Amino acid sequence: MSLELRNVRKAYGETPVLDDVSLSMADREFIAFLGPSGSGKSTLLRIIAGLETADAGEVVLDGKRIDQLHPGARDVAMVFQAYALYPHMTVRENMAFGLRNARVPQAEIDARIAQAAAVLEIESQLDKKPAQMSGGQRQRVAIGRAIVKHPRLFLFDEPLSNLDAALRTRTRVELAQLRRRVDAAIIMVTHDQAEAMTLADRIVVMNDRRIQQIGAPMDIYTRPANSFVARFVGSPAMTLLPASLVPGDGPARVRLGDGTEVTTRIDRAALPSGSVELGLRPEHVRVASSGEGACDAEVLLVERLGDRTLVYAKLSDGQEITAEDAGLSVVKLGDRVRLRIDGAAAHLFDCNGNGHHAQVTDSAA
Amino acid sequence: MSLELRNVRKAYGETPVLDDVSLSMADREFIAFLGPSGSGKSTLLRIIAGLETADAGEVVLDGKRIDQLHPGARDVAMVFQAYALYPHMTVRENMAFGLRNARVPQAEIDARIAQAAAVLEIESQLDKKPAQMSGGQRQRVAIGRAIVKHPRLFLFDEPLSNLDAALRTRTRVELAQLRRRVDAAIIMVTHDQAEAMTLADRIVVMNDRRIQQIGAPMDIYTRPANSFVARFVGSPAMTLLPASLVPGDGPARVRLGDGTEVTTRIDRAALPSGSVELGLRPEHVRVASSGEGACDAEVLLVERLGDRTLVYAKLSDGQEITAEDAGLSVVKLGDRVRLRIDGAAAHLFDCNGNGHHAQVTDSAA
Amino acid sequence: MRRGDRLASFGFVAPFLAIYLLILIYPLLAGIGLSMTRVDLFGGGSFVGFDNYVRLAGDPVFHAAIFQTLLLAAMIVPILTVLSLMLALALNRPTRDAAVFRGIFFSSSVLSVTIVTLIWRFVLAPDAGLLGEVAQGLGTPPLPFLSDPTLALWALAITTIWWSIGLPMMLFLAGLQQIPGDIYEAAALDRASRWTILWRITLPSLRRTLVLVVMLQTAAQLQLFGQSQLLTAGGPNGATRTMVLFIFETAFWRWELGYAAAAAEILFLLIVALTLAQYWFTMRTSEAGNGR
Amino acid sequence: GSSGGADDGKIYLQRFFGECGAAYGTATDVAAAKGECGIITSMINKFNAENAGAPVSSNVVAWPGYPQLSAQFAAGDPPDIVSMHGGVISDYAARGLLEPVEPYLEAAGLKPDQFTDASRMAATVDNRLYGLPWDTHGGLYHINTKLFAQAGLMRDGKPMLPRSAEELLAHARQFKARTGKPYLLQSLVADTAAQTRTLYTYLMAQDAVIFPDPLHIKLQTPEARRVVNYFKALTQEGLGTLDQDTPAAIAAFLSGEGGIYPTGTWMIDQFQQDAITPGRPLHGSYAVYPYPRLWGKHAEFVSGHVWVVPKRERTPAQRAMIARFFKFMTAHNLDWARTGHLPAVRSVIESAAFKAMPHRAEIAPLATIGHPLPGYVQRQSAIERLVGEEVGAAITGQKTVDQALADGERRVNELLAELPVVSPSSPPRRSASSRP
Amino acid sequence: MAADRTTPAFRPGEGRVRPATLIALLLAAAVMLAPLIWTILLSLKSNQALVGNSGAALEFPYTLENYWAILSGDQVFRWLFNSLIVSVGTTIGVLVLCSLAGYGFARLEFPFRRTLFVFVLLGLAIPEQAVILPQHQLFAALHLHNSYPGLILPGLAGPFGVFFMTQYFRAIPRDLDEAAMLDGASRLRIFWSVLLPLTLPAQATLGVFTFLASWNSYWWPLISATRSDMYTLTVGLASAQMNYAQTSGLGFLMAQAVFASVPIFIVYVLFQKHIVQSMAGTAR
Ligand SMILES: Nc1ncnc2c1ncn2[C@@H]1O[C@H](COP(=O)(O)OP(=O)(O)OP(=O)(O)O)[C@@H](O)[C@H]1O
Ligand SMILES: Nc1ncnc2c1ncn2[C@@H]1O[C@H](COP(=O)(O)OP(=O)(O)OP(=O)(O)O)[C@@H](O)[C@H]1O
Ligand SMILES: [Mg+2]
Ligand SMILES: [Mg+2]
Repeated sequence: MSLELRNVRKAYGETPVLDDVSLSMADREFIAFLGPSGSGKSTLLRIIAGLETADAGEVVLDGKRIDQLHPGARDVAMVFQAYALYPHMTVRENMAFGLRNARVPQAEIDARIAQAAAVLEIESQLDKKPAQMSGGQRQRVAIGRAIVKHPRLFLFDEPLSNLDAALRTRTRVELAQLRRRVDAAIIMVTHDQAEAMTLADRIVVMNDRRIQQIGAPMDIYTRPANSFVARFVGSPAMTLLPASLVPGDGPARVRLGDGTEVTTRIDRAALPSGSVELGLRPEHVRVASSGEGACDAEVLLVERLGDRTLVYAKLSDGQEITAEDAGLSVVKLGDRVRLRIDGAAAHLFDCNGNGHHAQVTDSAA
Repeated sequence: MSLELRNVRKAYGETPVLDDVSLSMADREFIAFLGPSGSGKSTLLRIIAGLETADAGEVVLDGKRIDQLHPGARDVAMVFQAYALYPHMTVRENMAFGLRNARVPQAEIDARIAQAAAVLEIESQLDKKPAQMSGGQRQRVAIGRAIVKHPRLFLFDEPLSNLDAALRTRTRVELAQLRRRVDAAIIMVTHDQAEAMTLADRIVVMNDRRIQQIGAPMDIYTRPANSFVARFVGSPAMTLLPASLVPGDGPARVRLGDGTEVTTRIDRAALPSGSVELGLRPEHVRVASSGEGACDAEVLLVERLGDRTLVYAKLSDGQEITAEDAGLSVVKLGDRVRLRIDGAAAHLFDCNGNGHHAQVTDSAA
Repeated sequence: MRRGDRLASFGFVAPFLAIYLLILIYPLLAGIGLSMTRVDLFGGGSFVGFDNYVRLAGDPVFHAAIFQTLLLAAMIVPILTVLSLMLALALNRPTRDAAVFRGIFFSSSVLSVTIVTLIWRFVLAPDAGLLGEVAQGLGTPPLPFLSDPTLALWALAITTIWWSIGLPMMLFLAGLQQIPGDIYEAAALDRASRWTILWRITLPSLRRTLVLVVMLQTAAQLQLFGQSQLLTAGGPNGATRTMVLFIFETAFWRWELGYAAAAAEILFLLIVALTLAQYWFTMRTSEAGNGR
Repeated sequence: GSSGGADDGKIYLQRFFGECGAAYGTATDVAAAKGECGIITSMINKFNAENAGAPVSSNVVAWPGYPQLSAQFAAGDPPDIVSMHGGVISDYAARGLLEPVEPYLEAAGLKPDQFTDASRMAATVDNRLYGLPWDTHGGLYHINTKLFAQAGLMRDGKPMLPRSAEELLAHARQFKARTGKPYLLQSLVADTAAQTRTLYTYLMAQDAVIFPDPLHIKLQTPEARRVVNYFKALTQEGLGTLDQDTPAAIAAFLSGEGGIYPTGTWMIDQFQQDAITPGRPLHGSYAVYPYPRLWGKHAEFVSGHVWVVPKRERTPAQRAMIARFFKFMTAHNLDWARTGHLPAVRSVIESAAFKAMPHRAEIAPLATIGHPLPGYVQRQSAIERLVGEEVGAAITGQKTVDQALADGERRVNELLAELPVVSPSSPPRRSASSRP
Repeated sequence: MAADRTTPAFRPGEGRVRPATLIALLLAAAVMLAPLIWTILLSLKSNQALVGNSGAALEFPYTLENYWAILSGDQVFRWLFNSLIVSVGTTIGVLVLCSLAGYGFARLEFPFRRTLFVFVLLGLAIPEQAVILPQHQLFAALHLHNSYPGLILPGLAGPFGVFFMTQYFRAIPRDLDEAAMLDGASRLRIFWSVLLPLTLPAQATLGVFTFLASWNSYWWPLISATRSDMYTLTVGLASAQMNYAQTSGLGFLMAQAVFASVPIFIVYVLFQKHIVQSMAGTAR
C-alpha cells in the first residue's frame, strides 16, 4: 500500500481550506494528522475517503489515481468521530452492511465478523443495537465495521475524542494493538498531541491550511520546524519568550526581557538577523531550591500531577513561563521562586518563526 | 461560609445513589468531587444546589439548614456541564437574568457584568448569542453568569469536560485565578484526576455511592486509602499486582507472581493476614538499561510523552505493569526489557482493599 | 458532484414534482387562464382580459368575504395557538394520564368537516342545542349563535378551534421536547418565577415552532370553507361567507367559472403574501441577533 | 369510466331522495313503501322485476346532486334519467344539455295535457317539455290545532286562516297573547328557500312581474316592499321566530312550540306520523293548508320534481326503455303522492284514492293556484339564494328593507348579466365519448 | 426530618400536575369530549325517538338499530372498501413520493434545489376549491373519473408531506450517509437501507395524517366518483341521507358519523405513539 497526495487544494466557496498539500505514505505506516480545530484535517481525510472532492491535485493509491472513484470503491475504511453506526441495525448487521454491498459471500461475511468480534472482544454484543451499548463499546463496533472490510487504508477522524479520560487511555492501547494485527496503513485525525505522539509513526502537523511539519513524533517534539509546531506539540506547551541575540562568537547567546542571559547550543551562523524567541520546554526550566538559578518569578498556578509538579509563573517583565518541580514540591500559588534554565536544551525561533535547534541531541531531564 | 452535609441519602426509586454521605467544608475552600461515572457526584452537587432533594440528611450552609429552600434562594451558583446558557439571550442578558429576577438595580447589574466580563476577558462578546461563540467562550460566559451573582458557594459540574485538551489546560489556569479573585467556596465535580489534583484544596473521592477518601491532593496521591483510590488517582494509573507476603521481620517484603521479591518500607505489623496487592506508580518502575533490575517484561505499548516515555509491559506471569523511561527512550513495542522496582515507594493493599503506606514519605523520581 | 449524479439526484424529487406540477400547478395556471374568460361550467367562453378582476374590485360581497376571512383567521389563529400551547405545556410529561389527555385533545382532528359541523350545529343551535339546554338550565335566554352576525363568526371560530387543536398541540409538544432540560435548572438557580420561565425561557425557545404553527394555521384558516358552508351557509346575511365559500358558490351555483377562478387567484396571492410576510418578519427579527 | 352499456337497453337513472337499501333493497310492493326513498326504491325494483334483465340501474347522489351532474356533463358522461327540480331545468336546457321529452312521451302513449298545469310548467322551457313531470311541491302552512284552539283560532274544528294581511297580524297577536308562543316558526338560519318562497308567492298574488325578461329581476317595487315590510314587522314584534334553522324549526313545531310552520309539502308525511302517534305533542292536532291569501289573488309559487333526459348518444333500445319507464312511472304517480307532494297527473289528483289520503283535499288547490318561475329564467337556485339572503337580512333587521331589496335586485341582475350567450341547441363541449 | 421529600420539578414534564392545571385540563377535556359523547348517544337512539327531541339522547332505551341499518345497506361495504383502497393507496403513494423527495431535498445536490423547495412549499397556499375545476377537466381529458387512480392522484400532490419529510431527513446526521457511502452503498441503497428505516416514526405520522385527510375528503370524490359503486364512504353516506335527515333521521345520521370515524380512530390509536416523537424535527 502506498498513498500519495499531490498538490491538493480545496476551498469552500471563497474560503480556502487546503492549500497545496502534498504527502506520501508508506506501506503499513500509521500517520496522525495533528492540528488545531479548523486547520483542515478532517477535510483532507475526507478527500482521501472520497467524501469531498479536491478542487485540484491528485490522490494516488498504489500508483492508481483514485480521486474520481466512488468512496465505496477506494478500498479505504473510515471510523467517524460520532461513530455513525446505523442505529436500526444490530452490531452484526452494521458490520455486514458494507460486505453485502460488495457482494462478499455470506460464509465469508460471517467469518470476518467472527474474527473482528474476537479481536475487539465484542462477541457477546453482536446482536445488540448501538443504542443499547456504552460509548466505548460503540466505538469498538465502529472500528469493527472498518476492520471487516479488510481495507488497504484505515481512516480515523478523532476516534477518541468522544471518550472519557480513562476509556481514552484504554482505547489508545487497543488502537496500538490493532495496528499490529491488521495489514493496512492507518491515518488518524486528532487534535490531541499525546494521542498522536503515542500512536503514530509519523505526524503531519497542520495549521492554517498547510502542512507545517511531517516527522516522527520525537523529531517533532525535539526539533519543531517552527514556533507553531513548538507551541502546539507537547503538554504543557513549550514556553516561548521574546529575546535578543547577544553579540559574540560560539553558540548563540540570548538575553530575555528581564535581563537573564541564556547560552544555547545553537549555531549562531544559521540564524538570520532580527528578533528571536527562546523556546523552553517545562522540563528544562527547574525550580531551584537554592540561589544557583538564573531568574526570579512569581507563581501563578501550581499543577500537581503526582509524580511531578508544573509551576506556571510570571517573570519580572510580565512574561509567563512554565517550569517543572518534583512531585512533592512545596511551591505555593503566589510564592516567589528562582528558576534555573537549561540553555543546552533551548530552542530558538527566528523572526519568520522557523526553528533552530541544538546541534547535539539534548538528554532527558 | 461553611457548608455541611450530614448523613445524606438518596435513591432513585429502588436504586440507591448516595449512601450516608457526610462532609464539611471550610470558608473559601475549593473542593473537588472526583469519581468514576455513575458514582453519584452530580447527584450530590445537585442536592446541594437544591435541584434534587435528599431522601434523608441535612444540608447546612452557615449554620442554617437550606435543604428545604428553593434553589434560587440558597445563595449558590452553578456552572453546568453543557453550560445551559439561554440560547436566545445575548451574553449580557444571560448574565443579567438571575440578577433581574433578584431585583438587583440596573446600575448594579451593569457594574457586575462589566466587572465579570473584564475578569473573564469577554467584554467584546457581550452582545453575541451563545450560538455565535466557541466552546471556550461559552464556558466563560457560563462562569460569568455564576460570578455576577456573588454567591457564597460556586458549584461546577464537570466544567472542563466539553473542552478540547489545549483549552482545558488554559481554562484550568483560569479557574485557579478565578478562585483567588472571588470570595466564595467552590465545589467542582470531575472525573479527571489531573483536574482535581491541580485545582482543589481537598479532594473527595467517590465511588459506589460512598465517599472513599477525603484529603489534600498529595495525601490522596501518596497515601490512597484503598485500592480503588490508588487505581483511580494518578495518570497513568498505579499498577496493582497480586503478591504474597514473605514471612520475616522488619518492613514488609512481598513476592510477585513471577517470583520477584520486593522490599517495602511498610510496617509489617499493621497488615492483616491474607493476600495483598502491591501498588506501584509508573515513576517507581524504571526501565533498567543494564541488568541491575528486578524483573523481565515484554513491551505492549510505548507512549512517548516527550519529556518521558511510558512503557506498558507484561510480566512473565502475564500481569500488566506500567513503567517509565526517559523522554528519548529507545524501547520499542515487542521489546523485552528489565524493570527496576523502587520498593521504598511501594504501597500495599490488604484483602479488604485498605491501603498501607511507607512510614517515611517517599521522594519524587 | 458529477453531472450524472445530479441527474440521478434530481430523479428522487422528480416523481413528486411531476405529480405536483400536473395536479396542483397546472390547474393553478389553468385557473389564471380561466380567470381571464367569461365561461360557465361547460366551456365555450370568451376572453375578457382583466374584467373579472375589475368586477371583483367592485363587488361588495367579495369585499365582505375577504374581510370576514381575514377576521376569522385573526380570531382563530391566536386563540388556537395560545390554547394549543397551553395544552402542550400542561401535557408535556411522560405519564399515562398525559397520553390519555393528548389522545382526547387530538380526537376531534380525526373527524371530517361534515361530521364536525353536524355535531356543532347540535351544540350551538339555540333551540335544540347543548348550549341551549345549558342556558335553559341556567334560566337565561340562549345565545343566538347562528343568527347573530358576530356570534355566527364566533360559532365558526369555536367549531374550528375545537376541530383543529390537535395538530398545533402536537407540534408544540415536539418543540417542547427539544428544549434542553438543563436551562430550566439554570433558571431555577437564577430565581426565575414560573411566569418568568414561561416568558423568558420557554416561549423564546419555542420560537421556531411558534412561527411554524402560526404560518400553517394562517394558511389553513384562510382556506376555511366547510364549516361556513355547512353550519351557517355563509349567513346570516352573508356575514360568515368566506372567500372559499364565495368561490364555491360562484362556481357551483352561479356557474361563473371565470369569476370564481379570479377570486381563487386573489385568495392564493393573499395566502402567499400573508405567510411570506410572517416568515420574513420573523426571520428578520431573529437574524438581528442570531447570525446563522 | 362509463355508465353506458351495450345495446341491451340498460339505462342509468340518477336520483336524490336518499338511499334506503337497508329497508327497501329488494322490496317491490310499492303500496307498502313509505317515504320518498322507500317509494321510489320500491318502484324501480318493481320495474326491474317486471322487465327482463333489470334494465334500470340506479345511482343515488347526495342531495341535491347538481355538482355531480355538472361534473358528469363536463366529463361527457351523464346518466340517462335524472331527478331534477323544475327550477334547475332551464340552466341545463339553455346549454343544450337536455333532450326534450315529447318523443318519449309519445312513445309511451302519454300526452302533455295529462299533467297538471303547475307540474307541466315546471318542466317547460321555450315551449318544449324537458322532462317527465313527477310532482308539484310548494309552501304550506303546517298548523298546530291544539295551540290554535288555545288561542281561540279554531272554528268548526278547523283552524281559522287569515284572509288578509291585517287579519294575520291580529291572529298572530292574539295567538301570542293567549299561548305565549310565536305564531310563526320561521327557519331564517342557513335556509334561504323559505324566504324566497314567501316573497315569490305574495308577489305572484299581487300580479307583480318578478322577471320582466330573462336578464332582469324587479324587486324594488311597492309590492315587494309591502311583503317584506310586513314579515319584518311581524318578526320584530316577536310573533315569528328569529333564530331557528330548518331542523330547529321542525323540532319546535313537532314539540308544539309554535302555531304555524310554513314549509313544503314534503313534511306532511313526517308531521302526520306524529299526529297519529299517541303521546307525541302533535298528536291529534295537525292540520295543513296552502299559504293563505294575504294580498291580491290566491296564488302560490311552486316547483316540482321532474325526470329529465340528458342529451347523449343512445341506442334505440335504450330510448325505448326510457319511454317504457316513463310510462311506468306515470302509472305509479299516485304512490308518489303518499310523500305529501302533489301528483303531477291530473287524473290522479282528481281521484278519490288521492283525496282519501289525509290532508290531501286541503292542499289539492296548489295544482291550480301554483305557478313556477317562467322557464326563461336561468340560475333559479342561485337567485333563490341571493333573494333569500337579502329578504332574510331585512326580516331579521340586519338591513333596511329598501337596502335589502336594492341589493337583491342588483346582485341578481349582475348574475344574470354574466350569463354566457349560448344558443340552446349548441352541443355540450365533450360529446358522449364513452358510448359506442 | 421533613416529611415532604419529593423532588421539586425544575425541568418541564417533571413533578406533579398542579390542582388548578388538572381542573382546567379536566374541564377542557370535557368540552372536547362532550360533543363526541353526545354524538355517540344520539347514534344509539332510534330516529323516531329523536324527532323533535334530541334531548331524548340522555334517556334509556338505547338501541343499535341505526348501526344495523348502516351495515345492511347494499353498498356500505363497497364504499368502505373503496375508501380503504383510496386512503391506503394515497397513504402509500404519499409516503413513497415524499420520502423520495424529502431525501432529495435534504441530502442531494441538483440545480435549483432551494428554489424548487420553496416552489413546493408555495403549494401550501393553494386552496382546493381554487384548482378543483381545472383538475376535474384535466381528469376528464385523461379519462380518470370514476376510477381509483382518479381518486388517489390528487391526494399525492400535497406539499406538507415533502416539507415534513425533508425536515426529518435533515435531522439525521450526515455521518450515516457517508459511512454508507464508504460501505460501497449506492444512493438508492443508502436511501432504502440506511435512512428510510430511521424515518419510520415520521412515516407513521405522515401516514396517519394522510390517511385521515384522504378518508375525510369530500369534494373531490363527490365530483370525480359519480357512480355509486365508486363512491367513497363519505360520499356514499352523504348520498344515503334523505333531505331533512337532521330531523327525521338524526340517529341514523349520527351513527353514520360514528361509523365513518371508527377506522381513523383505530389508525390513530395504533400509531399515536410515534406522532409526537417524529414531529420533533419539523419545527426547525
Ligand atoms: N461544508 C463546509 N462548508 C464550508 N466550510 C467548511 C465546510 N466544512 C469545513 N469547512 C471549513 O473548513 C475549515 C477546515 O475544516 P475541517 O473540518 O477540515 O477542520 P478540522 O481540522 O477537522 O477541525 P476540527 O478539529 O474542528 O474537526 C474550517 O474553517 C471549516 O469551517
Ligand atoms: N433522574 C434519575 N433517575 C434515575 N437514576 C438516576 C437519575 N439521575 C442519576 N441517576 C443514576 O444515579 C447514579 C449517579 O448518577 P450521577 O449523575 O450522580 O453520577 P455522576 O457521578 O455524576 O456520573 P457522571 O460522571 O457520569 O456524570 C447513576 O447510576 C445514574 O444512573
Ligand atoms: Mg475535524
Ligand atoms: Mg455527572
